[in-house]
Amino acid sequence: MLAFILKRLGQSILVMLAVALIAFVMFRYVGDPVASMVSQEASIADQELLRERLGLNDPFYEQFFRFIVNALQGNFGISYRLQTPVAELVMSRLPATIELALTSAAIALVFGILAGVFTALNRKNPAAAAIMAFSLIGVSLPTFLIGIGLIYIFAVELQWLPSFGRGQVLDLGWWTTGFFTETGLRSIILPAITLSLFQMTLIMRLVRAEMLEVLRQDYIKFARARGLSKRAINFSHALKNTMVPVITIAGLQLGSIITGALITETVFQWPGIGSLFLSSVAVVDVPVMAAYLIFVGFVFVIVNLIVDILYYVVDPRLRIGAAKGH
Amino acid sequence: MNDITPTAPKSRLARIVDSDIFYSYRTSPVAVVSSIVAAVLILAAIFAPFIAPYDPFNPRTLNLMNGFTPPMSESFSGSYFLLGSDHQGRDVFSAILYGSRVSLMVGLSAILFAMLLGVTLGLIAGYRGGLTDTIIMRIADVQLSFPSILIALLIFGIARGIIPPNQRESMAIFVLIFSIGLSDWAQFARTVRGSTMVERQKDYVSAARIIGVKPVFILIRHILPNVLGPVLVIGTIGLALAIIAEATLSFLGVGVPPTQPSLGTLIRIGQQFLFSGEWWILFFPAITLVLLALSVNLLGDWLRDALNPRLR
Amino acid sequence: ETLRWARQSDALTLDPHSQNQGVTHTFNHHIYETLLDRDVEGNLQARLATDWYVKEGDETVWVFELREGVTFHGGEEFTAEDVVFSIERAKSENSNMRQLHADVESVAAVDDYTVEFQMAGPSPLYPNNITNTFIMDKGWSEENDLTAVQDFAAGEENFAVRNTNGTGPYVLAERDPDVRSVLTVNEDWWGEAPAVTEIVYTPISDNATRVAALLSGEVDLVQDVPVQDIERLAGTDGVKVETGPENRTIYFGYAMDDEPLISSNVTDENPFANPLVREAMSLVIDRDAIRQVVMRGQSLPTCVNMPPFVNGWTEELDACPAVDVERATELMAEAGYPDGFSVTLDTPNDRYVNDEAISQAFVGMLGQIGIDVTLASRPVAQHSPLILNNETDFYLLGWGVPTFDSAYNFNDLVHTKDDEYGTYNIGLYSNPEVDEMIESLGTMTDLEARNGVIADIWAQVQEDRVFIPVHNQVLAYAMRDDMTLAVHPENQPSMTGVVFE
Amino acid sequence: MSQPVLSVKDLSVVFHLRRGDFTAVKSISFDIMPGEVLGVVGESGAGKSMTGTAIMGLIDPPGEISSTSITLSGDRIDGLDEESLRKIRGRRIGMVMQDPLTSLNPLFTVGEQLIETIRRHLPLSQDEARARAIALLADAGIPDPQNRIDSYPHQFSGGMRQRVVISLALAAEPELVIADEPTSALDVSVQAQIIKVLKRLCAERGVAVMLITHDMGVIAEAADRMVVMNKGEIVETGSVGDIINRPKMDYTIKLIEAIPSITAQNPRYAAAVAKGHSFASEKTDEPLVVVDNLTKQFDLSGSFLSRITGRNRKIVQAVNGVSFSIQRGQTYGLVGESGSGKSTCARMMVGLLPPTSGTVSLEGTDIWSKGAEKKRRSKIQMIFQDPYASLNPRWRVGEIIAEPMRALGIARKPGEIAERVADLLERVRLDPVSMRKYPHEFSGGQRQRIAIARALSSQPEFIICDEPTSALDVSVQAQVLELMSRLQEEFGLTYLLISHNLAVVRQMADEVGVLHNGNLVETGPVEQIFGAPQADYTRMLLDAVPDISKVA
Ligand SMILES: Nc1ncnc2c1ncn2[C@@H]1O[C@H](COP(=O)(O)OP(=O)(O)OP(=O)(O)O)[C@@H](O)[C@H]1O
Ligand SMILES: Nc1ncnc2c1ncn2[C@@H]1O[C@H](COP(=O)(O)OP(=O)(O)OP(=O)(O)O)[C@@H](O)[C@H]1O
Ligand SMILES: [Mg+2]
Ligand SMILES: [Mg+2]
Repeated sequence: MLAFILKRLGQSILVMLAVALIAFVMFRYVGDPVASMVSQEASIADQELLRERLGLNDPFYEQFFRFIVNALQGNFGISYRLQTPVAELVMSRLPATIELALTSAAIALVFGILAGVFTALNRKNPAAAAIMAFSLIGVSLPTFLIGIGLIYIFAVELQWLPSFGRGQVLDLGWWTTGFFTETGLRSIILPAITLSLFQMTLIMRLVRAEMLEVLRQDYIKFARARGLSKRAINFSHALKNTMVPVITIAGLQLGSIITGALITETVFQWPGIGSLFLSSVAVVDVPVMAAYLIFVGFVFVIVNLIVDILYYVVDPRLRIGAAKGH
Repeated sequence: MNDITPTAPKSRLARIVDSDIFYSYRTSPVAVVSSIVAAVLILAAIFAPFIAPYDPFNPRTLNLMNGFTPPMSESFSGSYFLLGSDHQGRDVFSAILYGSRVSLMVGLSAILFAMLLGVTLGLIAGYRGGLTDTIIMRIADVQLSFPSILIALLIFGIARGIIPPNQRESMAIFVLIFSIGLSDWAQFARTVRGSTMVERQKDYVSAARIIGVKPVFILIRHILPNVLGPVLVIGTIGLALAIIAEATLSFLGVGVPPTQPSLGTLIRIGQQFLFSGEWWILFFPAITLVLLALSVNLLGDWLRDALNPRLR
Repeated sequence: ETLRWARQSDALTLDPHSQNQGVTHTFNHHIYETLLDRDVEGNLQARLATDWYVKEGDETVWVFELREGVTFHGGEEFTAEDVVFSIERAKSENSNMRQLHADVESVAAVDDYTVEFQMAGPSPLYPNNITNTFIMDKGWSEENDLTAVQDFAAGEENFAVRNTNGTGPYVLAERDPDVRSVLTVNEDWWGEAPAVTEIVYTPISDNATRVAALLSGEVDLVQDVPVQDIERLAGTDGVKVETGPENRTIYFGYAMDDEPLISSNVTDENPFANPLVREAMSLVIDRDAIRQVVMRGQSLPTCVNMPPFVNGWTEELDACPAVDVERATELMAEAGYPDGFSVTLDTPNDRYVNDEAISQAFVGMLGQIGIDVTLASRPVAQHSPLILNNETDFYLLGWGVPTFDSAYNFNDLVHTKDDEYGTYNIGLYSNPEVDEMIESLGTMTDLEARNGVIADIWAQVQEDRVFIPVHNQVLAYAMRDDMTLAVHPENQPSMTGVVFE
Repeated sequence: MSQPVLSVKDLSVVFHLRRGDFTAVKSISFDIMPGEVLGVVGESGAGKSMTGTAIMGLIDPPGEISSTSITLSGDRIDGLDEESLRKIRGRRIGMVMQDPLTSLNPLFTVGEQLIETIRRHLPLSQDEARARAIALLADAGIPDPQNRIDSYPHQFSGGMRQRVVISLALAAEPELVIADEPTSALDVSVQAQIIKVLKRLCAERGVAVMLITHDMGVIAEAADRMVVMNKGEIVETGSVGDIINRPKMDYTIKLIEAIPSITAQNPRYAAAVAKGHSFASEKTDEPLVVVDNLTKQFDLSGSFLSRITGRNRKIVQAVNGVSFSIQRGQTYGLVGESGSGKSTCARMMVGLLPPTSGTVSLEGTDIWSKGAEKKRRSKIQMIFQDPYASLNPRWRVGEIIAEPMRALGIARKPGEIAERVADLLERVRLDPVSMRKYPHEFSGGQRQRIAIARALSSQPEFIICDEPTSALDVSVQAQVLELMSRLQEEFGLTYLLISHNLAVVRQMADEVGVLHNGNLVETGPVEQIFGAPQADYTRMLLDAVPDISKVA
């Protein structure tokens, strides 16, 4: 087990290096940072000077090497746009994103699993069919439209919930949280729903499909033959067996919740790293973009690792490695 | 297993009509309705030039003063717009027909491309295992770290370097397909890899190996047909997502030109007029997209259940 | 009273000399002050300077008399040495404001409340350049190691990026970049006590969300209102919209040199180099239709690439010929392109009001004379490098004129492109005579003669059809209907000007 | 006599399928008395499992149960609602489902599943339930139950899992136990032990048992009375002795005849002896296949690292220095309990699994040497343990059979291929029309024949048959064995026959090898092994085989 984790960690480092490398190649195509940093009257000579100072004229590998060396020391440079240290900037935005992502993931998991179980157990029920169809709206409309639709209904027309921002947050020094204030809790509702819709649909469909498969397994029939209660059968025996594929996808989705938060955060002016990233793309703020990508790469790597470990926890068959006859 | 031994061979058509899948199709109203809806939308897109009253992609025929005509009314210059017109004086109905064409072409091609790539890599990873598997799956990790937007920007930037300038705009659509496809392959690869690892243990694979069938043919002819089920299902959800992704990318300047809007681009444009009262510019394209996604996905659901012999 | 103010983006930095960018200046104007600034008509007015004039007997020296009894938020007294320090800082290497002060050779304090600016030569219009150069306290700056403007490349953060000490009407109380900033009124400010005593400033980048926030009553004032929403907002109870002209012109430009175009099917010559083609294009653009449909009436069509605020503007230049597609078609035939040609138009899609839609409308109009345009629409971050590297044949751009003088347009847009001049001369227009006239403008002191030269240059520019101007943008501020805030031509509204009912 | 524990009157199970109704069980009636074991036999698909499932009320749609009455110790249990049924299931009727490998939830420990069931039905505390669970496991013959109770199902061998399933069925002391093929996955020795447990329950606590199986030996050993089913109907019922010794109905007679007996001598040997020849001394030719010192180790060490450093290595010695040879045209039988290395040997001999050491030579060439692939592929074929899994479900039968011809270039023209396929199908007694169908449209026996046809398609000389009849019931098994013998005569084929059914091996093989834990404990002519076994292990194996001839 430990060897496995070590091996995966080694691979993870390679993954992150690859992410950084591709990110660096990519920055050449996102635009020219200098063009958005100088004012309209800066002369060509001035622009050239700035480019030189930022090291943008150095060979690509030198810039990359410098970035890696600095990043290893936790130094991601200074944001071109906001002129503050990137590490600090990212850290101050992280709580917002993480709280949003976790809330969305929780909504997606809880409702996705419940709805999935419900629709699987009542396959012919019209309510289940309605849930299945309705959930698809979540994947067939662009996020920005869903977000704006929710804002229009709940903020403008009904005036129940705030339309933007994070409300009042509690500053704990190293973390800011909106979970303990009323406005904070109200503010997270709409963005969390918007963000979770897609994952919820996916998880629901997955759980339903897996449940249908599992419910027809012999061990479920045998559990019934042993006279176990319906709840024990559906939620303990059947659901646990659907978990392996659900964990894979849910894990991947938790990662994509963070990348998916780009649009949601922008629509709701949620002060997380997603909206920070998008504003940085608009002005080619390379240090912030690089830090963001590294961070997301890191999240994926960690999530994948956790998923692999969870397999072991959930499915005892995997615990002894590959020992299997035919 | 119910032992039914039909005496005479039936014709191909008769066999299809008689098959369990077709039976399950006939008896499922959802499948019938959604396949009709999907067929209508797809046919309308294919035959757009014959159905559409106007050619919204030809800027010469547009009259700006016709802009913002409400549905079912006559415009400034006397044209009749069934679903109204947009901010450029384009007929929304025609724009939807033509736009669906672009969207379906991009969406389908991108998904097919993603499938092709993902399934191939998934098969190889699952069959070979070991180092090959590790490498392919870690590449998938890397890919997943990048929002598709950035992948598209990267590819577009590289393409810009390769493609001669006067062909850039016409190549844009292929770059788009390539970008969306490239950001979607990982999930196919993961799914296929899992199933392949199960299938390759089975004796029918051993039977083929004994007589020396080459691994390529084992993968393509034996394993592939057996792992394709879930792929089709992911593909159907992916179609709607690809169409939406195309809209986002077009906005970032790496997609189709705004003079030839896709369904997604129409939605993005229409969204600007959400508060100002010109609801039809957003509403009709959005409804079209929802219908398309809904019908394709419900078909996918049905197919998943129908392909599973235990659920029949 | 508290004012909740939302706009599209946040100030980039609070360091007054680090960025020359409108949004940043607008925010900083509430904390720091300049020697002079502009009123809502665009006229210069006194701020920290009470009087300014060219020194008698020396055309190369500007004298500024300073306001007395002004103190910084930290309690330090405002004196001439703060001005000297600030101008020198603005001129320093890492400052983004230095271009505006390029002609200043040195600044000297004559006494506590008088400063003299030694210019390189006669600079009659120099005061126009200082309306966004803020004055910092010398002592405070030195204490906090702020003598130099932040150097990005060095990778260190500068104290002034997040801390302030100005003389302005408001004091910074809270700052979370991109999220929320709070300003409270400066009780000791020299001016009249403003009605707004607290400002809560929130950037909201999404257009729809920003409008929704006003409709739901979560903010009081919204800047950067999308034109299509103006009507709806104006018709909503409790909300009103103020509109006014902005000091910015939207125009199309094209490559005018002799090199063949990059994106055209005509590969042996440049169709845009042919004056007949340019004339045809200018005849076919229907500015009124664009105003009415694309801009919802919120623009001022123009035929010269300068807003009415700018010195050199005349009604004649502004007036447009009638649209004449027939004549244009003839011209195209005459020019040798009876079947037209193809070209790509590069347009930004997130920079100016409805930029993409304007370009798209023009594509349709050009189609009528056979010019087959492919529209390439991009975010400005990609559009800018493209056009600055002259990798475009045909483009859309907007140009603001902070100095309110034509010379600003000529220097960057008309003069032949070299290291100093013509940075945004993307079409590579080049006319040595015009260049000479432009260069002479900088040092002319006889304003009348100077205006004559300006008129001559414009005449040549218009004759050569260097640009196809579309319109001047109109700004709109939407707000609660129990308050009033006039639109500022440079989009630099001051909350001290807010009046409540 | 007292009241019957179970009384079934006119039970029918009907499946409403799209092509009309299919009656799986046709109004059958029977009783089981306390302490009685009722054996239910019949060929595959006769409706045996359906009967058991229907009594439990576990038939899922589109299946439907109808009956005049089902009573359990006098209480009607048909037509009860799901909740009332839950109180009876497990508590009053225990059930052992047919497939022990899939009946246990893989994610819960054996103990969790036992305790859950016990506490659901009996008012015991967690600790008491655990104590009872351990006792149950011990009863079922699981060694070291204190420790094994916390294992997961996959950590148990198939036989152990079957015993757990039995413990689960007995957990709440039911009055009636329905045991569906309770010993199918077990080696003969364990099978004997299970039968003992069941019989003891009947005797001590008066439990009634319905024992479903297609192994007549088990019935003979365990049951008091038996019911013979065919096509959903009861054909014959009576005491075990009566039916086995004096079957009345045609179907029953056929069924009994098809049972190979472990005590019956090899027919060819018997014939040879009758003619006065000596059967075992034909070893004159050069053998076709020679297996020499064949060894296979599986390295189960998890990581690359521990493989290199050699620490924590877990090596399984699946096959250990096995040597034997097979004469051309003869059949070599390989027997041994589950997991003894039979299939591993087979896979090494056919070229699927490289041996760790040792050689397999065919006509003197080592099949694992370079350049021998071609020969190996065209001369050796294999019939797999599970015929269904060895046929690609997405391929038509015609394509499946034609593949070896195409791959080995035996025939290329479509017409020729079709002809050959048709010919092969006829040889295995299938209608050539069936080449158009998919594997799932065939019965188990038919699938096995398709697999044989495919093996013959490449015109091999040597065919390895890994448990060719384990999935089949006795009557079909008889057909398949008959077919194999006929083909051997016709083509002069050489077989390696792997089976744990010793009766089958005795009937088919010329020589026999006995594997135990990867070692070949004994090898020799068939009658020598069966008649005078030398190794203790062989003797134990033979003793444990239940046999109908033991029925009085
Ligand atoms: N879900 C189902 N749908 C339709 N027919 C079924 C279904 N389940 C079983 N059958 C049919 O019912 C019949 C009886 O099946 P059953 O399982 O009782 O056979 P069995 O006697 O137990 O056979 P075996 O010895 O192979 O276990 C078979 O013909 C089978 O094909
Ligand atoms: N690929 C493998 N990896 C690890 N161990 C294996 C592998 N294949 C077989 N084994 C082990 O080798 C041993 C022999 O297995 P084999 O399949 O040859 O048994 P068998 O005699 O065919 O049993 P059965 O009658 O159950 O088919 C078993 O302990 C099995 O667990
Ligand atoms: Mg059965
Ligand atoms: Mg085996």
